Amino acid sequence: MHLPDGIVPVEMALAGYACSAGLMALALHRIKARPDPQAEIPRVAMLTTVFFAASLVAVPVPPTSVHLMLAGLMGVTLGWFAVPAVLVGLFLQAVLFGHGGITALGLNGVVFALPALLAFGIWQQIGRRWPDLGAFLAGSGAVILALALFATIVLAGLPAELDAAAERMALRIFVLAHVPLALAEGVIVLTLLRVLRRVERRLLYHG
Amino acid sequence: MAERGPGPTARLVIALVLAFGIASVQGLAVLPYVFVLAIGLVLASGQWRMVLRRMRGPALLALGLCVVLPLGSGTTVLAELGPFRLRLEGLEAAALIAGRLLSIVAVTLALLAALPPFQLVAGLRSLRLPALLADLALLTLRYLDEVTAELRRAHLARQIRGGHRGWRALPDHATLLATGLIRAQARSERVWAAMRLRGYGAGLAMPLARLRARDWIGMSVALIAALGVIWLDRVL
Amino acid sequence: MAGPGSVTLLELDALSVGRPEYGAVLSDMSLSLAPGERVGLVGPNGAGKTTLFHTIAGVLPALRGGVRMTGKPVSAGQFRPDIGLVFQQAEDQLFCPTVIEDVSFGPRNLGLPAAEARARATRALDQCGLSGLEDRPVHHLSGGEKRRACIAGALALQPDLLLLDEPSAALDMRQRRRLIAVLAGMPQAMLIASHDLELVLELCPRVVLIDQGRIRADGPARAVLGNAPLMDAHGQEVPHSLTPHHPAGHLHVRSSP
Amino acid sequence: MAGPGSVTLLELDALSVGRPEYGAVLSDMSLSLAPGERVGLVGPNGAGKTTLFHTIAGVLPALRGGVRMTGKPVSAGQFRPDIGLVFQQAEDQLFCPTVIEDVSFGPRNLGLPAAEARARATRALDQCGLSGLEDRPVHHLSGGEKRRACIAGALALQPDLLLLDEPSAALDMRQRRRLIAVLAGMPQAMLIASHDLELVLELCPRVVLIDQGRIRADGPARAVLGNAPLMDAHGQEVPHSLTPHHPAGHLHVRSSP
Ligand SMILES: Nc1ncnc2c1ncn2[C@@H]1O[C@H](COP(=O)(O)OP(=O)(O)OP(=O)(O)O)[C@@H](O)[C@H]1O
Ligand SMILES: Nc1ncnc2c1ncn2[C@@H]1O[C@H](COP(=O)(O)OP(=O)(O)OP(=O)(O)O)[C@@H](O)[C@H]1O
Ligand SMILES: [Mg+2]
Ligand SMILES: [Mg+2]
Repeated sequence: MHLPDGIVPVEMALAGYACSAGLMALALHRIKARPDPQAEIPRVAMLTTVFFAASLVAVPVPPTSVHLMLAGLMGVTLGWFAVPAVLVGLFLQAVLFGHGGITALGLNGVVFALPALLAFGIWQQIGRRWPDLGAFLAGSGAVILALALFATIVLAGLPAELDAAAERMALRIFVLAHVPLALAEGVIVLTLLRVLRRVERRLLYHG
Repeated sequence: MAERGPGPTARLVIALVLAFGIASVQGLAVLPYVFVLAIGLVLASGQWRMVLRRMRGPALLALGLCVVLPLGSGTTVLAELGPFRLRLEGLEAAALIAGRLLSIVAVTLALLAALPPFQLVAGLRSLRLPALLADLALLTLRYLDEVTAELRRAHLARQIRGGHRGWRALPDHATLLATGLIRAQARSERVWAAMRLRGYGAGLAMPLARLRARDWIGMSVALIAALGVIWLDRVL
Repeated sequence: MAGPGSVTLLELDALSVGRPEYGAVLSDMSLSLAPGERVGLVGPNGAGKTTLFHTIAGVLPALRGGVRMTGKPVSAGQFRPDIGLVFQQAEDQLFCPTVIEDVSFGPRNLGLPAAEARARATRALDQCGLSGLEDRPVHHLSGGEKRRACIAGALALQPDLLLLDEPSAALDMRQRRRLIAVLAGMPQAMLIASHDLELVLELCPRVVLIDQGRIRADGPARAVLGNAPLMDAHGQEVPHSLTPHHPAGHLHVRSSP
Repeated sequence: MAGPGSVTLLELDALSVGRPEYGAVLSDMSLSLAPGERVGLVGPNGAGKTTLFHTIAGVLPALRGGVRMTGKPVSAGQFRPDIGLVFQQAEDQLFCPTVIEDVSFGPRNLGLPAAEARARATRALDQCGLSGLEDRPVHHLSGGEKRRACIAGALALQPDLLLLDEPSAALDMRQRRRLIAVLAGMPQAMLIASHDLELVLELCPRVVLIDQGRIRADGPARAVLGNAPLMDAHGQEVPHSLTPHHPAGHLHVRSSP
């Protein structure tokens, strides 16, 4: 679910870059406040490789198989580091696999980083008291927010003379087609965090 | 590999400038000039086979747009084929979007695909990108293959012992991902020790050579070309 | 081919295997194994030992030729509980959070009731000397314990054939010795790939030497491993316990405490 | 302590080290090393070899006692270019994209100009027999080449002391032999932790045996490694080249082809 090059007008692409840069500056500010930010670089990089590799594996979600987005999981395990991790991941995906493109990088950054931060927030607020609920909401909430952002950007970006009704119809189908993905990611995050809480709590970001 | 033409930093700048120049095209009239520019770059890169191969995905997407948009939107009906109506506005929009998409992808691939990704990241670093981002990208690239292979072997191990198929495999996937994360965490501790022991401070990337004359020439030409495309788009 | 008198468990029949990026990695391998037989598989890095194991276990497809277990062909992608593969990298094989979950994963997938799956897992852990570590998170095991947990995971399926890929890597001597004792006490047929020739010599009466995807020798362990020109031609060394003693060896030792 | 006559390079002084989750992992270790001396460090899994190396290199802090290099204390967290640590896992140590970048990483961080950093790296690669592989991506190296690249990375800092943790793990025989030749030709002092006792025997005139975080023996290699009761008490085995030959050993071989 990457926005490709050339779909949206150039002003939106530039605005996307500005928003991503803003998010990045905020995240870097929060990261600098941590005790030893440099020491966390390898940790963030290694976890990012796992997310990256896992998103390349197709997971069965009947009736088809899909590629996971994992933005929610990145938020829960990386906290504010999810923003640089998402941007690095998107850049590499654009360069290595041609998913997304370089003009759309900023917009894609917003589509993935905001949901990651949302998941982080949900996990911090709800996950403390009801971990399973928090995990499920973080996983599927991130997918839903990403879908919403994606749909909004495409709607706003397509040429105005197009038939609005048909456009909305197409987007509705697109969103409905992704409901199983949202559920699947919720289940994945829930199961995964149960495992981590049981055997390796250090992986859950607190801060 | 980057000995021919501009270095990685300049290539990144050129790609960004041209891509945004093309992205700002609003009319169909300038598209032929854009195509000439893109095809010229692809031929000059000497990598046209690889560029074509990697363009298959975007080409499919463009084809999809060209089928869906003319049928689904617009008011001026051009032709009727049974229940389908081909419409002018949709056709124009599709041609514009597909044209921009394909030319931007062709230009970026022609400029960047032949460079090793590590050099690209080093190039980003010399564009004053925060060191944290560049180091993150370098380490991620460095370990991506190994982690992918590990994950693949773990999937094999699951399969050999009769792991479920279909939706019942979801929890297993989550477990595999969890083990992957745990191993990544342990590994990151060792990598950090290794980095610190050899005096990590100024970043991982080797400093790139300073910009040379051909880098400056390339960037200037790209800027002029991009502005030219925008100007032509206005006047045509 | 297996007559009533000479039962064959595993049979490779002019097997060739390729990897997409390269050409053939294994060519024209023929081999047969009797039930309960232990065979060592030796050869340099990249000879194709791991590839062969993956093909036998049905993970990789054969290009030509085939694999038969007790006369029936093994095809890729099938779940074969009668073949237990122990991976070269123990970490990759232990994908469940705790030891007992990992070892009972196979039996659970056989459709056994939970209690019986657990009983089988407990028995396998006991066989491998891991009783008491059932609920330990997998990543808190030592290297040797991980290796034994992998073997237990394969044993819990009660296979007729065990494929062991570098079982002694990263073990210390005590653990290695314990592993040898454990393996020596098992009734299953085994194929053991290893660079640890002393281990092969202790466990396997028969050795197969492969190099560049072909079988170069197949015979009694001492004859193959002790054949210096043959071993040397394929980048191996005759194990110490089979060499005439070093010039400074034994005599020197006997004089030291 | 080091008088002018008896120069000491490294000195451990009643060193104790703990891990947060466990208690003390090393207790009361005293040891000294002369410049250029090669010492083998043997002991079972979990004895504390890796922990000791990490403490010497200043990655882990000491609980009590201390580490001194040429008389000056080493404290945790400091960058010590005079100590080169080669990790047990080669992959984790090679974190840069290409071989030359990785090997020159240390010199660059010493603040040397780029050309000199590169020259040092080239020299170190040459010493390790890796000339020609400068621009190879690190993940395209074989296991043995990775290990040697790690050593080159440590050598490029021109350390006085090399700490090698399991240098021969996962190597096949040809690569292992090549590694031994490379190490034997180096002038630096070395501490070599290994389960491969034959390698220790070939490289180190002196051996230290540790178990459960304490030094159990320290002396000439043949005396320590050949002492069967001592080795047995600490879960080790006398290496084959030091044992009186097996009952079925040589004679059998000489009769085979
Ligand atoms: N996943 C893979 N994809 C492509 N080629 C592979 C893969 N794994 C191994 N190969 C190639 O197949 C050949 C045989 O490799 P294999 O792993 O079977 O050797 P091996 O005998 O197990 O070596 P080692 O002793 O190092 O474990 C090698 O040339 C290797 O390069
Ligand atoms: N990261 C860690 N956190 C906590 N304890 C650890 C850690 N690493 C090792 N230990 C513990 O410290 C002790 C010594 O381990 P160490 O890794 O130093 O042994 P070793 O002699 O290097 O063993 P091996 O031969 O397996 O490499 C062990 O009991 C181990 O459980
Ligand atoms: Mg192998
Ligand atoms: Mg160790």
